[in-house]
Amino acid sequence: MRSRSSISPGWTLLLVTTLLVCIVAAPTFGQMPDDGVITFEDTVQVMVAAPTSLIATDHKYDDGEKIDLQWVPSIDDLPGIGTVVGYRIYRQDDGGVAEVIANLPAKANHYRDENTELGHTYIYSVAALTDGAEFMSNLTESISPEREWIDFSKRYLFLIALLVGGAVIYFIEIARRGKKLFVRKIAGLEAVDDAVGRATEMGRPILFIPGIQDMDDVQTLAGLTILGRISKTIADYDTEIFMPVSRSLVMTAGREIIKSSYQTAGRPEKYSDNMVTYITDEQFGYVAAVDGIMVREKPATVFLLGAFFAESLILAETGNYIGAIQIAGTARPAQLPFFIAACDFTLIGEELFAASAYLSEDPKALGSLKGQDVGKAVAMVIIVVGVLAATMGQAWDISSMNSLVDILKTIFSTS
Amino acid sequence: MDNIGVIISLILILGGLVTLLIRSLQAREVDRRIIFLFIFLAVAAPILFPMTFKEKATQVVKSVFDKIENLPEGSTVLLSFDFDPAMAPEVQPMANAISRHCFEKGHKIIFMSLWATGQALLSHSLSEFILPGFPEKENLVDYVSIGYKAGNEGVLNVIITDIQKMFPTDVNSVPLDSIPIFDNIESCKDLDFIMSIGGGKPGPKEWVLFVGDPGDVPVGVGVAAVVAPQMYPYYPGQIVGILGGVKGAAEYESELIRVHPRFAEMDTPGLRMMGPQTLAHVVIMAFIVIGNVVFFRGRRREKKE
Amino acid sequence: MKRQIPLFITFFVGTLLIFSVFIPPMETLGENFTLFFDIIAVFAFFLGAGNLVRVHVSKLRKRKADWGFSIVTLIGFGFMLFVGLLKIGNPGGIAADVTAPGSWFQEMFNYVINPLQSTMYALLAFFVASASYRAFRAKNREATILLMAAFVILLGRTPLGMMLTAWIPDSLSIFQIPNMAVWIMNSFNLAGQRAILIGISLGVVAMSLRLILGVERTYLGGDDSG
Amino acid sequence: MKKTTYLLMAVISALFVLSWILKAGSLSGETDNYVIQGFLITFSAFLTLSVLSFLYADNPLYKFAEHLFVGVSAAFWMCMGFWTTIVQNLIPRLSDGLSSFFEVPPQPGDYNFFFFIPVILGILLLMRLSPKGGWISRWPLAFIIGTTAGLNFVRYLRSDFIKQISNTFVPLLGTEWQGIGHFFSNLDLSASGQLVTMAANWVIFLGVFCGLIYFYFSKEHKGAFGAASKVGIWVLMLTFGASFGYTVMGRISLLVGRITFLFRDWLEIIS
Repeated sequence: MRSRSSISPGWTLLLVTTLLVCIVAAPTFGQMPDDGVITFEDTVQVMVAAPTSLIATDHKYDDGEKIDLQWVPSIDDLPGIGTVVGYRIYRQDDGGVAEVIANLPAKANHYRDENTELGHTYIYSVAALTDGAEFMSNLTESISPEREWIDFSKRYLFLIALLVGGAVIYFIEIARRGKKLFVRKIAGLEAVDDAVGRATEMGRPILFIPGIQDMDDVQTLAGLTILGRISKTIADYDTEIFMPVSRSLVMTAGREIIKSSYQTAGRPEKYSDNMVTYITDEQFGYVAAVDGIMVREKPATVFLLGAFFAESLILAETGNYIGAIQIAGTARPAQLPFFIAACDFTLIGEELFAASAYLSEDPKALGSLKGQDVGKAVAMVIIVVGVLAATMGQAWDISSMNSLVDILKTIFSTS
Repeated sequence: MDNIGVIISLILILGGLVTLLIRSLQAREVDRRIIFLFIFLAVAAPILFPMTFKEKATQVVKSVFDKIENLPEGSTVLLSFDFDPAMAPEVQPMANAISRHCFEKGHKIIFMSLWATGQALLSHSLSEFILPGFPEKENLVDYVSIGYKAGNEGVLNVIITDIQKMFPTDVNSVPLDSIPIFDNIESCKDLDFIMSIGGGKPGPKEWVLFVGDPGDVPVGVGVAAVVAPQMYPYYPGQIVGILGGVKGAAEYESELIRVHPRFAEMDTPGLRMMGPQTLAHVVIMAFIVIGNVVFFRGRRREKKE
Repeated sequence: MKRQIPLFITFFVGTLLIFSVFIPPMETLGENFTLFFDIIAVFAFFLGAGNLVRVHVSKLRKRKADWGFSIVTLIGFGFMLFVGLLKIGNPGGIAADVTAPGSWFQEMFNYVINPLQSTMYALLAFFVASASYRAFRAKNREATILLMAAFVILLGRTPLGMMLTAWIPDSLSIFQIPNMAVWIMNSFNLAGQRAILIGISLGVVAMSLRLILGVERTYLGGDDSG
Repeated sequence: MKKTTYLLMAVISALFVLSWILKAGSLSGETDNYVIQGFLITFSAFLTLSVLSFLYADNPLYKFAEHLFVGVSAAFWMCMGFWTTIVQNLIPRLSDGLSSFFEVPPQPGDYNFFFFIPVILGILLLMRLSPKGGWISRWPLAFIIGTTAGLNFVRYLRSDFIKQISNTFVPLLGTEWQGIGHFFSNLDLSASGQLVTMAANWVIFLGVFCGLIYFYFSKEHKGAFGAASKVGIWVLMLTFGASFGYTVMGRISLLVGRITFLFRDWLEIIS
């Protein structure tokens, strides 16, 4: 990280401007409500006061499909009395007739109309309902929903994405320029080549299971990229590989990957589509078939890399029973214990994603691992600061510490 | 006849385990099919010949029990059935046990549900499980079902100040005004105890956050086992106690039988379902022990050679 | 060229979706693309089904081992497809839900798929036992920790745990096994899960960027394949 | 060898038919189509036992169940994909004629033509089937991978990174700290006591911290760093052991369900 000279000025500029934009453009909230006027009264039954101070505001950071309403409930809407049974919202669309758009329970004081259209103007009113009568509030001023192009409420998410993503890209760039980066060894991955070699020696096949999810799960993609590395070795050694899958798209991708490995190894004639077979999309139907394959074909090595659910242990135990070397990896925390218990090597969570980068020995991919570590360092620093602040705020009631915790929680909030 | 079955299967299982343990002293591995056989026996035998094990209530369960036990007679308790048929096998037993306990102590019960599917379950369990044991209990005097209202947490937000506003009538359209139970009950704050049974959202957690905390009403919860660990942070500050899964129900039932012996004759699904669970857990733990014995004896033998 | 276009597509789509999160008019893009994915996946079914049928027909033709069972697969597949696509026996006709109660499709699910599915699932009860027997051995420090945690939790889930430690007074009640089990679930288990989740999220971020930037491109196959 | 196989098959068929007859007989009072119901329940039981037989060894019964399962379930999901995705989500957006054929309400919209994109990509994917068009099927793959990468980037960052970090801001003195004096005068080791809840917070803080160090790639795990990473792996092992133990109960329940089905619905020996 000494070679600071190699940060491209373009990146720095981009980062700084975005930061500035986000902070400067942070919006201000809060408007004074107008005084409401009671426009309509009814004397048929019980008299109640109408809701007042109705205001309509454009909902911030939307595509122009929402308007927020706020009002002060009728002063007769008290707990236990029950004369006000609810509220009714009326809307005039482009000067048309007022239509009911919602009925709300008593005590309600706000509503979000999520059915507005850009370019239309609306006028709202709200009525307090009693048993048989309505008491209308003031009308709002006419309002048109607005479209915002950037969602500033997500500015912290954007900054964090920029920080973590930027670190990954930065280190990929550093590595591309030829700087050597250190990455420690990962235990399970050392075993991959041995496991392939073992199958070759024994003259038995390798079974590759990419999980049971489709291509829309990153874990499947991680499994497949590892397959890309393994299949090169397999093509070199000319070992038999079999890959049953539970999704048609994964079958397509798997074939593409293995085929190209055989081409790179210079023996495309050895490749066959039969290496990758679709079984069924059904979780346990797939498991039943794979279990059958295991006990009948007796593979020497089994790879379980991808997204696994309850079937993890069924597969791993059967693999163990037939005496195969098993290398597993998943990012589903609930299934990791079973892989740890039944497999020879397990890639835990993040290691699954790091594995393909590690196996490729491509400096750019290795650089991205370095970027991930920046994310971890950030996480650790923030956690330490947050915990210390929370502790001090709690123990000695230091208000600055409590507000620091609040700030951190705002930044690291998901909404 | 039943007892003979229980004894034979217990002898078979425990005797088998001891034999395996002795064999393991010679570092002999156990075939996995033998393990499978034991698991099968451990689960099947208690289903065929129901066997119950003595449960002793843990503090979290006992707190709920003691709360209901120590309320003065005639107190009003609200039970919310916040679950659906899929969750029912796990939480139905506790709903039954708690309702019976309240009746036994002479408390009045208000039944309700935050789940649309809960209302059907509610009337089913009332007629099938709860009322048959208490023929003397009278609708609207000793208990009332106000059913389900849509609105999730919104419902809770309203009933914490006014129950009638959300539930003008009970399930049979009787106005709440005319129901004796509600004479002194206006809002959730007037209740003596609330028990929410469920596992999803809305459910026990919402009861704690929207009613228990702001209204300062004691709330107890019964949840599915997977959810239980998430509820512990609220205990004992914000909730009276937790019943977690089948085990929680079993503990409650055993406490019920211990204090009120007449419950021994009623069905105890929680205790019954714990039979296969307990035996299977014991078998698995026994095999962990056997595995370690095999391992250490084997290692010692290697050293000697 | 053959290689550049797919790389560009990935880059374009990936970047677009990342930025769409921050741009309200593009908010629904992610949802729509998920739907697009589902639609493409249905087209892919043709490839999968074709493959399934081809494999079993060729097994049958060549009289490979177990060819007789391939007939079972083919008949099951054909029959289910027939009753599902034509909604045979569906009380509501073509407009009704394909899984409406009473339809043949639903009956097949109830009496064929469901028992098979839940029995396969139930095999876990056996495998949990055999895995515990083999894996929970005090081979080294890590394995010992694994073993002890599992044992305490197992004990805490049975009446045995309470019976063994009921004599411990309330002031030391954390040492009662059921309490200890709960405490472990809420402390160590929580911490471990969290560390794993944070790691995973960073792994996914880096992996996504590698794919979008084309650093990872094995899925594209070789340059010269036709 | 052959002879015993045939004999076994005959015995199993005989038992099957016997169970069918008995089952149909016991159902005859309750339902009109008791012959079919009797068959269906017997068949479910037969499939259940066939799968369980795999625990002993691979055998023809299991092979039968397995092959039937694969065929039926593959078609099941294909039909579901067709009816729920194509008929309910695609057709209403693209064709009024087809919508009325399938009796689904059309969903008109200004941007519906975008839904031709997946259709085109889907067709490109099928180009694999022609020997020369294989390369073009990489386009839909590239599209899918771009979608997955783009969607998951923000999704994971938000729910796993950001949320897990802010959840970890725990006060190390516990949430009910009332000063040192109060702490020492109420010192005990009860499960709900202050010391125990405090300890849990320490474990969460240090556990997450050391766990992250274990995953750190760009530093050799030596010295103090190595020690922390060692603690990290211990925390992970405790996590794995605990969740393993905790899951057992759910797994046993599944088996209870199956065995209850056999004993109650099929054999009727328990009520």
